[in-house]
Amino acid sequence: MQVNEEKFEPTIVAFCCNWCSYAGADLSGTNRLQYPANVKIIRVPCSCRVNPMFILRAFQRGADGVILCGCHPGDCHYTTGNYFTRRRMTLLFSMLEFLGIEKERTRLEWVSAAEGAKFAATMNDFVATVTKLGKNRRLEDLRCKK
Amino acid sequence: MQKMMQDRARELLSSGKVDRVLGWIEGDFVYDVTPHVFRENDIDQLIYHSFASQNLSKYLVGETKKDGVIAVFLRPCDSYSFVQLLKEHRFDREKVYAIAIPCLGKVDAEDLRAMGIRGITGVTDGKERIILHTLYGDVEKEKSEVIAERCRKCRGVHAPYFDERLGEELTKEPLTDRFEMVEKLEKMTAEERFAFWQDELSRCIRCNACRNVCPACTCEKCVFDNAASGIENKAPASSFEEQNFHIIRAFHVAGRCTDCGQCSRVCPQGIPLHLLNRKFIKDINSCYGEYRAGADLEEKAPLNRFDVDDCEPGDVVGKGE
Amino acid sequence: MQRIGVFVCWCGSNIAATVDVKAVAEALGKEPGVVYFEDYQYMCSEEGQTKLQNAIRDYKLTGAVVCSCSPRMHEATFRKAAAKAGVNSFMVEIANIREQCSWIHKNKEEATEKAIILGRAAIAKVHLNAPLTAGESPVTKRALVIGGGIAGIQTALDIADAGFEVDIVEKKPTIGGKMSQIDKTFPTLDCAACILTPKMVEVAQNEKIRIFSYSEVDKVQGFVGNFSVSIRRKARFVDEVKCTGCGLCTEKCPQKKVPNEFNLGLDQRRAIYIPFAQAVPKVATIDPDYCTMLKTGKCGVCSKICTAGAIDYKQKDSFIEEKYGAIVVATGFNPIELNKYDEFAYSQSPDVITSLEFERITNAAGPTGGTLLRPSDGEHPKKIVFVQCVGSREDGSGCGKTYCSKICCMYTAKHAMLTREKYPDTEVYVFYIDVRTPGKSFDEFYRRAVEEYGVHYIKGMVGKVIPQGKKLMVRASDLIDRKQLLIDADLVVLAAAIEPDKSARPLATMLTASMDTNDFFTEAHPKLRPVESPTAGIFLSGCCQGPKDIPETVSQASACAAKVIGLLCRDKLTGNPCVAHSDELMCNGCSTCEKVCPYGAITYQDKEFRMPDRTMRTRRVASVNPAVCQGCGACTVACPSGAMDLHGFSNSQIMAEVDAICK
Amino acid sequence: MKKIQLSLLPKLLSAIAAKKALYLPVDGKAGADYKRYEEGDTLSRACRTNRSAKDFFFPQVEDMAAFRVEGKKIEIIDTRKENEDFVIFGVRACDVRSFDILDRVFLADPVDTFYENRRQHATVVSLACDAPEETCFCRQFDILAEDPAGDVAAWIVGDEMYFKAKTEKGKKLLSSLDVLLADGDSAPVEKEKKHLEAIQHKLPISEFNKEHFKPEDLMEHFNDPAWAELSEACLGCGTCTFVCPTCQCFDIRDFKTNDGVLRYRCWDSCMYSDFTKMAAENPRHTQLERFRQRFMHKLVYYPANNDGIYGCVGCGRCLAKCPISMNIVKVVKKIGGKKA
Amino acid sequence: MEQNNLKETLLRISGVNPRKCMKCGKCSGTCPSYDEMEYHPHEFVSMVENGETEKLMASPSLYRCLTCFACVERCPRGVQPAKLIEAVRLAVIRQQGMNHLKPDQLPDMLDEDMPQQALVSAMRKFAK
Repeated sequence: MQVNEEKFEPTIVAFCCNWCSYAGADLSGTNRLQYPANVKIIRVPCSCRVNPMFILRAFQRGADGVILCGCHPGDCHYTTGNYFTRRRMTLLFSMLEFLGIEKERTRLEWVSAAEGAKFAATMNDFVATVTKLGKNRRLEDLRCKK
Repeated sequence: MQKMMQDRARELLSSGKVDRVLGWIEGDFVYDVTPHVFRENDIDQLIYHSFASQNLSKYLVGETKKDGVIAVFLRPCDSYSFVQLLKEHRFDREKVYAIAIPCLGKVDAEDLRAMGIRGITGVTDGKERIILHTLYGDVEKEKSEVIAERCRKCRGVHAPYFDERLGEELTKEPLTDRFEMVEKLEKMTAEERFAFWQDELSRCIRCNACRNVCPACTCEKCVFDNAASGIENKAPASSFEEQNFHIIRAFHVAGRCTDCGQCSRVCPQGIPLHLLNRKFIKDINSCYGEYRAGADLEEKAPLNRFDVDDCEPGDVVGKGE
Repeated sequence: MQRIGVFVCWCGSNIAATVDVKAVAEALGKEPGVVYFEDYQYMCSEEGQTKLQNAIRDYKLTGAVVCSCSPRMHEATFRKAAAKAGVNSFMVEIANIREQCSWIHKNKEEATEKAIILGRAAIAKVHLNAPLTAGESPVTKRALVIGGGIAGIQTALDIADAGFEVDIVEKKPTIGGKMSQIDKTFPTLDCAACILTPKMVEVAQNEKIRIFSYSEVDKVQGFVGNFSVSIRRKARFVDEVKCTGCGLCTEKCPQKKVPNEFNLGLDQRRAIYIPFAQAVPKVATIDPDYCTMLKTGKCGVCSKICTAGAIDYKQKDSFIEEKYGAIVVATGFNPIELNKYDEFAYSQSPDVITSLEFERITNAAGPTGGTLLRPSDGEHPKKIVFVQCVGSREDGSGCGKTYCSKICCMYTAKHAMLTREKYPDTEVYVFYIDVRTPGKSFDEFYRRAVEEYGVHYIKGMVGKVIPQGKKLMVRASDLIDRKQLLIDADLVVLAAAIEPDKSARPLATMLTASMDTNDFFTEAHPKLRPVESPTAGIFLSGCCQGPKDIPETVSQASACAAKVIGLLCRDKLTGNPCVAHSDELMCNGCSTCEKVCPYGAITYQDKEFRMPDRTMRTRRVASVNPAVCQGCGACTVACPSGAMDLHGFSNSQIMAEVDAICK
Repeated sequence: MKKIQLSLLPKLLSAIAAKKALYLPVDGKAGADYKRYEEGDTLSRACRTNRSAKDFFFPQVEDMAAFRVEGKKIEIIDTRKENEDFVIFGVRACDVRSFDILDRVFLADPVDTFYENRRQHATVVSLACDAPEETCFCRQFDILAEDPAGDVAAWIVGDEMYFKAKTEKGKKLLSSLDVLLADGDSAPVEKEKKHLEAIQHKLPISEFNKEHFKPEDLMEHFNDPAWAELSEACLGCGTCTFVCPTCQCFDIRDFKTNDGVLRYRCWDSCMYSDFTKMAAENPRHTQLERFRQRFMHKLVYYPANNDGIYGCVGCGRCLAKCPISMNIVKVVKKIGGKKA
Repeated sequence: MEQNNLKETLLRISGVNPRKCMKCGKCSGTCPSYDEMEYHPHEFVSMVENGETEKLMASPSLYRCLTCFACVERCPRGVQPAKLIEAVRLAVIRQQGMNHLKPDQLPDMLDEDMPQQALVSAMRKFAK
């Protein structure tokens, strides 16, 4: 993505669980609810599949924001996956913030298969927040651009 | 204490109850202490004083692969690592004879050097005071002035999974609140924190001392050494790599770290790595209830369990500022 | 290096209107590894699929990327088509450029650029894909039903009817469960025994069903289709085969002072006993806690009088090992302990009883022979107070339950109605918070109790019961009339909350089936898979899953049987190939993955490995049972060394997608 | 011999920095380390920096080439560039010697051009040690801490700093600073040298004898059973090798960038289990073999190939930094001590 | 607005969440002063929830509560009506001059048999 002075277009990676959030994203498409093209979705079986390594990897490779979406607590297709996700991400996000990474760059949201509108609204809000924040400088790896 | 330990070790060896004894041995300097496996012939050289700093529990992973029973001396902090390793099936309990020993707090030669105490040749330990014999004469200090950061927060209580106790259990009040520095950092702005950690982590030379000394890091093959993991790396080739290594390292021991402080002790660059671990411990305690890794053999680690009404990341992140 | 084909679908104008499909196909055609690209109007059509198959053959493709609608839509279609052309299904990836691109963006340039990126991510993933084959495992065509109440009985009968063998394990000496203790059933008021006992006999006579009464499950190993279970047959000191059930011993046994648990301790039985006349199996059991012979070695009366020679004082617990394809949990419920409810004086007065005790008192086979008499003095009570919701619907801080026990409203109405019918001179009060009667003919039943039988329904809770002489002073509020009442009752009946049987928790651990905080088993899905546990091969029948009345229990039991039959019908189980697997050379055996696995799919074994220095070393390593694993991936993140990975969504695949997106 | 008042040292440093990049040891949060001079930085008096000075010529990470992949095309990009001229100020005698040892590796045929480039552009200003640590043992390797090598040698005597150019490069540097420097008498320096030498003889690690490590004893040392005991506590971290001024092993690795590959080299450590790992397997399976490799290299293999010069400079960093306090001194005493 | 503020204050002082009430009436069924009251424990709870605090504050029922805590003890939902009543009383007292008990009333109330402590606690409870 080109960075120009007029408008900064952030790169956003969204990890969506197959059963709820990915379906929610599909629904927001079916309902033609707009959200910026900056968001690119990666499908995972469950939010608990998302390793902190993936999130850091995204930042390293030039992502400006990473959002993780899963089924609402209690609704996990695998019964308990998202509870583990919640603990892991709470700790990880808190650690990133502790290292001085802007806390707005990471987010965990619960989006059900029926919440197409919520998915679009969440993405709109997240893109706006990250855009305001500007380019990810603190966790990028300059070598990637060589 | 040292005499008591030597005697007991000799007794255990000669009775055939154990075949080897894991303890500490001194080198050229009093602080030049190395973990050592003793047998009957060299047990006289076993030492125990303020510079016996290494956590011995991790050596059991390798030592129990050998034949015979090994006795190990466990200071309070080591005993938690011991239990944590046991909990993760990292060594064979049958092959270990664990002896709990009291600890009055350890002293790091580098700290003393920074205080201007140099040329140390010997030490006399007391409960409250310590006398350091140096080339330039004796220096007497309050123990609380000189003991290492990791020992300041110690309560001196063993995790109750040892075979016998030598000496008495010394319970003590921590000299410092171990989360003080973490809280101080939390109160900073993100910019300040980033600057702080950049300054610290940029010194990292990725020697892996922190990882290799850590009793929680006992992977057969670390992700950072494994080309297939996708994050393998040998050098802090960019500021991202520096951060990535330390975040993942701390994350992998989150809920398993016993806060023994060895990582910071061994860092040749003096990076306060324990702060990362403590941040996790602090978050775990405040979000999921007090938890001490290695205190209990059965209790599930915080990241291996959950509550249906756990807090959301948003409830925690951003609350410091 | 893979040979990848890229197929960009127009989806009519759905995609093509906002995404320049030609540009996407061309851009992706330049990616390394891509040897063929094409765009077409409807990839999912017969024609489109043929294009995919032809390209696979003509260009010797090893993998394909279809840029089209959501994989939730047509992933299966394209995978099947590819498989037919000889490429493993799992070598096909979908780039979702409709729902997640063309439909949500208006700007064509932007949407095209995004579609290319999504395509690149899919290509990056395919590069790392490997052919996957689902594992197969055989199915043992026998089911185990744990619990012999009405739920277990119904499930067993239905399964046996389909021609499969079923074993029932019941911890009591007889099957029948709670229903055998009940007098009449609502809302039809037919006699419980009359409808239950024929079923019990049917079970006993069914050749496909074996009953292990007075037995418990001791150990469970294995997985769906292949459980191996160890059943402990507790010593009953009577040879089940020899005993004819004549009952002579139960009359001659000199030890008469044993509280009769079948009548909830309201009367006494002998040390050797048959719980009730219609027990199945009808075999005597010696209670080792009371038998003089077993305790002191002196007596032996039963042995002397037993003509069949069935008594065996030396009998020991024995174990049966059996293999099962499916396990049904039907462990049922119990009323909660009421000792802590001081205000209701349950432990102070024998005339404050639970509803189940009331059932026994009114049951013709019960301690009073069916006449309603007070336990304290055997007098006929003239004024009866029923209290509902005792221990149900509480806030969870006390000794009660947070849930509604569901059956109390109806059985209380039943009790009230029956009392009024049999003893019209008795005044009956029912204190309620709400009367909940959803169910066929339920509300009509309740209204009949009020309108035809004149039961006093009072909205309000009883605050205190004070035993005073022969009376029980009941202080309660009438919320509608705004007054406080003080009723001098003769009998107080408490509708105690029901809770899962205490044996359920350890059983759940054995089965690695999950439970909620109330110890009810959780369903695989609360709406869509209500009779299955998330652990494959474990099914739920009756109150072990939540409070239920008899009709609901029976229908769930049959539903459960249908699910079991569906499983046992199959000769082989084909798993989902996207499961976790552990790299044994890297695994530490630390057990972290096992702790987060919701399915109990991970076990550990000590294996010998040849180390680099040519020595052999035994190491504890994790192994995933692909038949049980559902592929959530929780273990892959829990594993610090990365030894645990997930087929189809591997660390390297996801990272490759990340890389492609962030470029 | 030139001299300057210590109080004028900042002026001198600015003057150097105005012409060339200047690096000098500065006290930091946790000990001294080299850094690029900025106005206000003061020269650390610590006798030892955390990291050695080898970084200047053999940095931990160094890009070698890049490959850009576009579609199916690959383009090779040369990342080499001419290094700027720079001065390292205040290098201790041990570290100065380490440059010689590295030179023998990197400047021998085939010449390592990355190293050579840096070496050519550097001027080394060494500094005599006035307060060695008890862990110092450079004298055991015939290094004179009181009279360091380098392009310019420096001494601090009282409140004056003396300089003596030892090479052409050094002379050039000093002459370019002529305005700030005064002529000095060599007598105070000579006196100081004597004093410093006397201190060094008092250091505790003076009795070990490296002379037992002769190439002809190779097999005997190699098979010494004592290695097992020495290495048993070794954690296999790379601390000793990374703080060591003479360890020169590196690994060449590829980093996947967004549009290609970046090939770089970075320090490697013989203590690591994947060191010199080849396609089939690893020649050294156990920590014992790896541990032995490191010390045999420093004490036997290197001198055997380099006119008897040992691969250790006695800087003492490994003594101070090893997590388990295992170090070359203990090895020399244990393995070599037997012969005496 | 006023009403709302008052309600919030009451809830804050008492720490009671009236929404937890399921209107079972066990509190009223257990209350020894029920017959003396115009409004009863369960009604206190719903009146506060409905914002009818003025009416409640004006009612003498407030002072019929013995603070025996039977309602608190037995409430199956942990609502704690007695604490709410206590809070309402406190709210009344906090309004200037609204003390239920005034020192000059005391002489009339003096009774030989009444323990001194009763007076002291009455003053504590009903006056400020």
